[in-house]
Amino acid sequence: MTDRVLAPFGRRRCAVVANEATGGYRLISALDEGGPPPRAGQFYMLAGAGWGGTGGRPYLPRAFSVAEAEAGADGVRLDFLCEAVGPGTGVLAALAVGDALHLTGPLGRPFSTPCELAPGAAGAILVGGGIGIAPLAILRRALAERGVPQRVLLGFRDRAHSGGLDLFRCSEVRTASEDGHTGHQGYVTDLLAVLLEGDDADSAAVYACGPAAMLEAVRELCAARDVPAELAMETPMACGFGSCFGCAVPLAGGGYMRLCVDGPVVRAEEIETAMVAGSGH
Amino acid sequence: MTDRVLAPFGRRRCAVVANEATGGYRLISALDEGGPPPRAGQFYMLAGAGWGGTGGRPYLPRAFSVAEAEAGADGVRLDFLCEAVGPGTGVLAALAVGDALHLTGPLGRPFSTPCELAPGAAGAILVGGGIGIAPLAILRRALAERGVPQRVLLGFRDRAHSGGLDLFRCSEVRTASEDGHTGHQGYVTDLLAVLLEGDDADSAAVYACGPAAMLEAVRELCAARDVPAELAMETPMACGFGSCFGCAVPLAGGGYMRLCVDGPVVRAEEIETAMVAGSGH
Amino acid sequence: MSPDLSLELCGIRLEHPILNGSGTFDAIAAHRAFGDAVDERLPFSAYVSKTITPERRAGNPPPRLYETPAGMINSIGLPNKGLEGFLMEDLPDLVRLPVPLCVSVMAPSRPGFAALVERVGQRDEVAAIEVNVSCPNVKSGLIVGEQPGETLALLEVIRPLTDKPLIVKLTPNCSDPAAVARAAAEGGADAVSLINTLRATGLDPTTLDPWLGATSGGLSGPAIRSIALDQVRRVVAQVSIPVIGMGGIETGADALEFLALGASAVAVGTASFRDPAAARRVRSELVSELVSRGLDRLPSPHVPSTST
Amino acid sequence: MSPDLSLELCGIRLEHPILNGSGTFDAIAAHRAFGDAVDERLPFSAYVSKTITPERRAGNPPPRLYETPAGMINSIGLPNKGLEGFLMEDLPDLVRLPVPLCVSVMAPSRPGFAALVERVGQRDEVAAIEVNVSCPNVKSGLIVGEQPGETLALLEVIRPLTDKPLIVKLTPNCSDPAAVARAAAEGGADAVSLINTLRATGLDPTTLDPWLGATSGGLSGPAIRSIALDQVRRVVAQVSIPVIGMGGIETGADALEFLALGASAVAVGTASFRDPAAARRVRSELVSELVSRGLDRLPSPHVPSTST
Ligand SMILES: Cc1cc2nc3c(=O)[nH]c(=O)nc-3n(C[C@H](O)[C@H](O)[C@H](O)COP(=O)(O)OP(=O)(O)OC[C@H]3O[C@@H](n4cnc5c(N)ncnc54)[C@H](O)[C@@H]3O)c2cc1C
Ligand SMILES: Cc1cc2nc3c(=O)[nH]c(=O)nc-3n(C[C@H](O)[C@H](O)[C@H](O)COP(=O)(O)OP(=O)(O)OC[C@H]3O[C@@H](n4cnc5c(N)ncnc54)[C@H](O)[C@@H]3O)c2cc1C
Ligand SMILES: Cc1cc2nc3c(=O)[nH]c(=O)nc-3n(C[C@H](O)[C@H](O)[C@H](O)COP(=O)(O)O)c2cc1C
Ligand SMILES: Cc1cc2nc3c(=O)[nH]c(=O)nc-3n(C[C@H](O)[C@H](O)[C@H](O)COP(=O)(O)O)c2cc1C
Ligand code: FES
Ligand code: FES
Repeated sequence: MTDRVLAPFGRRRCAVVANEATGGYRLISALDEGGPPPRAGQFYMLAGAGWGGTGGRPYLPRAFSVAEAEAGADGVRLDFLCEAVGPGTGVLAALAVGDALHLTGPLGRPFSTPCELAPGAAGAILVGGGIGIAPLAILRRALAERGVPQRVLLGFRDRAHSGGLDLFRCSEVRTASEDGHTGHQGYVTDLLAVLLEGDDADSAAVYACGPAAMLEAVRELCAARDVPAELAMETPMACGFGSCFGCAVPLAGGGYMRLCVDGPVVRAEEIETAMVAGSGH
Repeated sequence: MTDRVLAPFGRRRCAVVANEATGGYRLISALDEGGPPPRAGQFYMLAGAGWGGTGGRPYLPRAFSVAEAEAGADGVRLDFLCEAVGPGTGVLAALAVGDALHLTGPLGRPFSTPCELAPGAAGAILVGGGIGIAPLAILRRALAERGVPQRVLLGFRDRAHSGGLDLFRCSEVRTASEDGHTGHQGYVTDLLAVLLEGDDADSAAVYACGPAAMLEAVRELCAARDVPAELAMETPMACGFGSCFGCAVPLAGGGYMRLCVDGPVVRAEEIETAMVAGSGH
Repeated sequence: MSPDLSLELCGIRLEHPILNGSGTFDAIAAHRAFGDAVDERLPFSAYVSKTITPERRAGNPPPRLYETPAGMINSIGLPNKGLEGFLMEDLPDLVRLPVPLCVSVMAPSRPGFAALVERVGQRDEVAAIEVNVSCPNVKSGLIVGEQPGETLALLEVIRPLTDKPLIVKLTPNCSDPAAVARAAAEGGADAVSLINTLRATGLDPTTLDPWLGATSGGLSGPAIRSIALDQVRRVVAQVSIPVIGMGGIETGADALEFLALGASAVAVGTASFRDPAAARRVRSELVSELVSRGLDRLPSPHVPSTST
Repeated sequence: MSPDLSLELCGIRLEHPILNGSGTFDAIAAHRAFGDAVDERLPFSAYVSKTITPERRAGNPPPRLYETPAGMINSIGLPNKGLEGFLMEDLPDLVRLPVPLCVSVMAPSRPGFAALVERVGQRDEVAAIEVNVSCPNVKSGLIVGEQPGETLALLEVIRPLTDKPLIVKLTPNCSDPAAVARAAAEGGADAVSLINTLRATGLDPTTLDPWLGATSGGLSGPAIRSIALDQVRRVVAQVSIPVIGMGGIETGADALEFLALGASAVAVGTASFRDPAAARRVRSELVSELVSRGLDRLPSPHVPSTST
């Protein structure tokens, strides 16, 4: 299993260096002068300056997968793709260049390589849905740098719930959308099903991130065909470092894992279901 | 007694049209399209958009004396002089032009005319301390428009705790400062004492606003010389319209008044003391 | 079509489910500030008076207010004109309000409560009486509303004295508000209302002494909403009389949460301080919430199967 | 010169007065995330474990978290490896921490508590035991920490079983925490800690059903700080054993408020979720607060004249 990169202890203040609209999302970049480059699949806990706001929320930081990271002379430029769905993401989406972004990370367990997942797996199929495409961007690049052949399948509900495609610019991407505004009209899992019916099923590992229902569909497709899969999951998190026990995800064998330290990337067979209560939008 | 101007029921949203530094204070102007011009001595409850902020405060609105008001075609331009001493005033001081300012008002009991205070009183002595000079600016103009002769005495602790003198630009103003950076070095009440030793004591009414200790000194000076005086007082307020009973000021005869509806302008002899617990900075 | 917000509460027809919390809206003082608009556009479907006591009270020494994260502490101390003063001076003035009137009462003894309930209950202008039981019983030293037994004993004394609906206002400062609610229901209360404020204190940031003149006071506002929701949930599950829910309601969505948990009506308290007409906004937001959910009326109040 | 923050608590020398709240900092998991820095720069002067129970527990069904104005509700449900699992797997791992170790325990019965206290108390690695009494007694059905009598009866059983300091963690969900604190002191507790979380609930904004898998949970964070301060104030006035204060501490100024009211030490809980090293910031802010007041040491804990 690919080792996690450890985070510096304590949150640190970074400066926002860019915040641009991309489709219905925001691509927020910060310069991290105090932390190491993350691995694909890891996440950060993010907060604006202070806390509170209309309605007294957000109080807690919010978990964000890192979408891209680039180490430079001044530090690591971290890119986050943000969908403003509530007070926490709202505050972050509204940050201006130069504003403080407080972060803790990189946190959690990263994606494995295909051969770590299964000795025979030589290629990767990346399946992203909505804002869940974020961690697949950095994963795609990491795999490409290792020369792993890959296919990228991205699905969106509609135009308002899409964006960030630029993060994948140098790779072949197939898209699906429920409203048909781009690519196949329907679910991204339709595309996956077609792929898995072909030759790819024997030699590929699947990496998925997206809404719970999509992850569950991916899990079932892969289980039915014995394709190794890793899912990057989401659930509300208070701390992100294993201390609140709030991010419980039911394990296949009973009991719960803490998604922040045992995930957010999990093997499909580890969990009882990807439909974890509270993780939807 | 000069009648209070009634406020429209409910708070309303105004736009900030100016926010400028004046000495250590901010002069914040808003265009009020929905309310009547206030009387001198009245106040407004002010809040920014929403509530909460670092530390979860401010939650409640904050009371502000109106410093100047000018009715125009688009509405009433209201000027407030603001000293940022905590979360509530901090939010207001940071408002930008175009930002929303939520206000309820005009509220409370305004200043009386000298002859309402005492049949023999023909002139007015205005005594302001620090941020308490705010309501005296609009009072000065109101009295000037009625042709009431007046003297204006303003005191400041030091340069950082002064500002807003421009509001008094067309009148003769005598100043005092504890650090001697302007005018008499010492207290503004020193200037008042000198005036009251002269002829003015017989024919003047005193109007004062400022820190509790200053008001108490004014009260004693005037009581000793039987000079009628009105004090514009401060105390923490939650509602500003008589509903929370939080703004209690001890009455001379025992019991309490609610400063928001029975004041903020009070006759010096009505109250037991101007040193009300909780009203200092 | 606009959803129907009307309801019947203890036999009183209300146009909508939003009342004021006792002690958070003084219609007489508000009239001084806002004039007739207060009466004409009163945002409450019934008006609950500030709590009155047998004797006149000046209230606690200042300071009486302390702002906290997402809330405030008050230590007002029930200033009021006393029973006679209220009946002679305030009641005649409150009659001009276009809604039913509920008078909140509290006394340090059962005979004191009895006098209040009897005298207030005799007045035709009064539609209901709210019994504020957050006061210690001077004889037993126990805080009435913290003890089911004390609450029942009080109800047994006052229930026979009036035909008017009696609403018992519960205190949140106890381990089991539902047990107290059950006692109130058993004693013949027509409704319960909750929550009152939670005991709290704040310090002067400079001296580090308690800020409030009375040392401590009661916390209200959004900070306590999740506590209020839980107590309402528990009480609703255990009594079959109507429940009036309050505590930190700021928006129509907040109000709907209390109603969805089974409260029959709600009260807006501290939010009125931020905006005297807050309850009007809450009402129109409540309408929007219902419309957006395709509902043409309020959720029906929960009536538990195991009623007392 | 930097003020002296050190103190002695129940005979244990502490470098400074800032502990962690039980269940809000998992040193073992944090080590997975942050590596050795957690141990080397642990911001707490003593480490309090998450509460352990006699048997292994999986905890409550998700969702377990709900954010509120200025706070959060948790319904974690005490997941833990059970007494044996803790002693065998976790305790050996916790020994690497550079500070005294306090183990928090809870059981649904007195014999369960007895087993926990006895077994944990035998371990040299353990400096103190925190007795979490927010659990119902399975026999009496009463929540131990809500009842002085239950608390005293529990202490009478467990006090003889260990020489280690026993810290009783009080619940805020009762009318008189000071009475429970007195009972704890009478039963031989060496200290009390408070407050634990306040019962609260939150609704799913879409479905309006309770959001939490366990329906309700406990409120923590700045929203409850003023309630915590008041309970600490009342408890300090009534017991002569040390008081550990907590509830919504975010800054050094907050910590100083608890200390000024007479708490001997404080704990940082929910604030650690916002920043794992929050307690370090609290400590340095506390130093600045003392310096700016010209103090060279902590306020001395209040010892009331009427001690039990
Ligand atoms: C490991 C991880 C990585 C994530 N990466 C991203 C990302 O790259 N970009 C992005 O925009 N979002 C990401 N999220 C989701 C993001 O954290 C939530 O959208 C955010 O917490 C919602 O907060 P809010 O205050 O905006 O909305 P809230 O009002 O708090 O929540 C809105 C709704 O979203 C759901 N929700 C709340 N918290 C979470 C959560 N932590 N995860 C999932 N659903 C939640 C609930 O159903 C809730 O009703 C990630 C979450 C996790 C756990
Ligand atoms: C009728 C009236 C008119 C006022 N006019 C002005 C004005 O024109 N310009 C201006 O800058 N300020 C004015 N004030 C004072 C202003 O309302 C307070 O400074 C403000 O409420 C402080 O809020 P904060 O959140 O900034 O600070 P906080 O942290 O709330 O308070 C800082 C300190 O100020 C004191 N204080 C708190 N609230 C008040 C209060 N309402 N009045 C007096 N002292 C208080 C306390 O000692 C407190 O410790 C007026 C107050 C009243 C009652
Ligand atoms: C300033 C103030 C005064 C109050 N006075 C009373 C009172 O006289 N009688 C009473 O039963 N409740 C009183 N309350 C409690 C409120 O009616 C209400 O129960 C509580 O504030 C919770 O609701 P909220 O958070 O919406 O304010 C008062 C509350 C405040 C803030
Ligand atoms: C997620 C979470 C888990 C907790 N677990 C425990 C626990 O296991 N045992 C315990 O005694 N207290 C537990 N607490 C209570 C805290 O120790 C503390 O008493 C409370 O949260 C108030 O402090 P705070 O506002 O600083 O968090 C928990 C609190 C939270 C938020
Ligand atoms: S988010 Fe706190 S334990 Fe996982
Ligand atoms: S400020 Fe509320 S009564 Fe005066």
